[in-house]
Amino acid sequence: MTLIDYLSTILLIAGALFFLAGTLGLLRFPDIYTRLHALTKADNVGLGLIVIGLALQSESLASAGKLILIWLLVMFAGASVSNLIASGALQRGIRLWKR
Amino acid sequence: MYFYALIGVGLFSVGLYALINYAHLLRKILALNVMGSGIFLILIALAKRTGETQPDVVPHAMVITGIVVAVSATALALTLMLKLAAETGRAELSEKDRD
Amino acid sequence: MQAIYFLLALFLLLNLIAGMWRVLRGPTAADRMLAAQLFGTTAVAILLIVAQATGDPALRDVALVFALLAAVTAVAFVRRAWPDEDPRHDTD
Amino acid sequence: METLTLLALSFDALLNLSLLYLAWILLNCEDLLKAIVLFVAFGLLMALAWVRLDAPDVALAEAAIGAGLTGALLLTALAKLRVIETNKGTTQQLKQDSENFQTLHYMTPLALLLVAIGLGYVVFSMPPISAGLSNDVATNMGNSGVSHSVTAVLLNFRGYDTLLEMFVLLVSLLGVWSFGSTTSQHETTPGPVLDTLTRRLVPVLILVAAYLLWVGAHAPGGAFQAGSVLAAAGVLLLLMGWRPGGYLSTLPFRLILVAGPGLFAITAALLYLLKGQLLAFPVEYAGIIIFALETTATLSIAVILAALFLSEPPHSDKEHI
Repeated sequence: MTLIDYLSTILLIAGALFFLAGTLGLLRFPDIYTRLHALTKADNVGLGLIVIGLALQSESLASAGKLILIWLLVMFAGASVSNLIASGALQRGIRLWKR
Repeated sequence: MYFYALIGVGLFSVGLYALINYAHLLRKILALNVMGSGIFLILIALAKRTGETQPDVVPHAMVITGIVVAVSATALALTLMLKLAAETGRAELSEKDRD
Repeated sequence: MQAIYFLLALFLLLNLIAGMWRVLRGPTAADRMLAAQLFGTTAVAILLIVAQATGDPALRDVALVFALLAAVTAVAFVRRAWPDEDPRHDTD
Repeated sequence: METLTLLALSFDALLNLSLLYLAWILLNCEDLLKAIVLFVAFGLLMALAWVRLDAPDVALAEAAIGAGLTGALLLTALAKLRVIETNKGTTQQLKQDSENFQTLHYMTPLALLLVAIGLGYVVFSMPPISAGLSNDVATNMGNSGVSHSVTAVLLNFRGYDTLLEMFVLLVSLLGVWSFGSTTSQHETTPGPVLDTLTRRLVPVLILVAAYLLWVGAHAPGGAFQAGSVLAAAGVLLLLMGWRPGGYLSTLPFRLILVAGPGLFAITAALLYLLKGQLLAFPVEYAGIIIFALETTATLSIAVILAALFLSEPPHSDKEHI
């Protein structure tokens, strides 16, 4: 394994750990508003790390660019959709979780 | 590869069961779609019996055609369901309507 | 590297299946849709990793289409099918 | 190598079992909305299964249609159904009726088990190694005009499948239109976030559709995938509240609608007259013919699918009969 291989392995594993955090958040958080964080924050960071890890390995600049483009699209769509879900949930009177 | 084909058979049977068992038409439409997916899975899994070489692409082309036909049939079926519901108030086929 | 790719793909698939519990459990319709959305992101990650592992760049196109179409389903949910929730079951 | 096989095998096992479990749950759960969301997740896992079975073309079609358009179609239909039920006051009655249908004849599971065993037996009795038509495809690839085998099969070797399919799409749209319009839903203003999302996403969808159409000549992609992605752009606009209105009945729209099947049928007829065979493309022109057919097919598929989603017949303001 080369230095690049080690670097991308570390990035990929870190990304997978963020996905794990996202899943745990989805399962354990108490209400819809907190669970939205799992979608928008943890998973998008996880995907970003995986994308960077794979981009280091990719054969050409164009395919690395495509990977980054996919990540940006997922982030943009995820952020918009979670905003829509959160405002929809507020409108429908879903209460915020209080300790 | 027989594993996937076997799951295809399982999906077909589960879909057929739901198709017979439930009166609600939306559920029947979902069941038909699941049955279709089962058949596609059998076709594509059996297309991989070419040994070490590329799988047989003719079933692949047939399944792509099938997926598009399935979505148009679903759209037509949903419209029929809505029309029936608008007439009778219920999206179900029940014994009472048989007169 | 191959083993690492496959291990990561398997790990992400496990994540995705664990997330299924939230779709089944709810409690609100929005929770289910949110979890399905999360499946989309995880599936994109799995596809990208498998694309690298098998050397099939076409799978990146599949991931791209996934990323785009998941948003369309979510918009359809928010604009059309989201029912008025019963406020009694809003926390877990 | 050992670990790799083991990892791949556990991936397959996990994927397969969750597919079957998901199908069972989605077909048997009480809440229809939950069933539809589960169906969307099911489509997602199906796309992963296609990838594992070396069928990236099918995975693309499934990602665009199974996980995207079908979900939007089902969710919209459910919303319309709820409106109808509320107007008719039949929500309560429906619940009671469904309970009556829960009682199942004891023979049904038994008969289904027999069906499953029979199908499983047939699958297992197939010869374990069979080239199918893959050798024929490989030897004729040079004459097909494209370098991607699935596109060659769809547009050249079995072009009549695609020809008939275009007509199936058109007929199903005519079927939907012949029922007249269903309940029109109250549409709220989209708000700034949804507005921005649509404005950014629709151009990207159009671009990706064009890319998929172009790439289809030498890699997974092609008319169906491109058409479905383009249709998704239309669906997004329709979800925003855009209504084509009278435009649906104008001549350009109707021409786009029939361009795909029409051009296909004309090509078939011409080739039959000239060469005595349906859709037997002359080798030197095969590439350009396929490109023309695919482009018009993409446009027609996109418009037909989006119109199926709208499911309202065109009405021109001039006609008052």
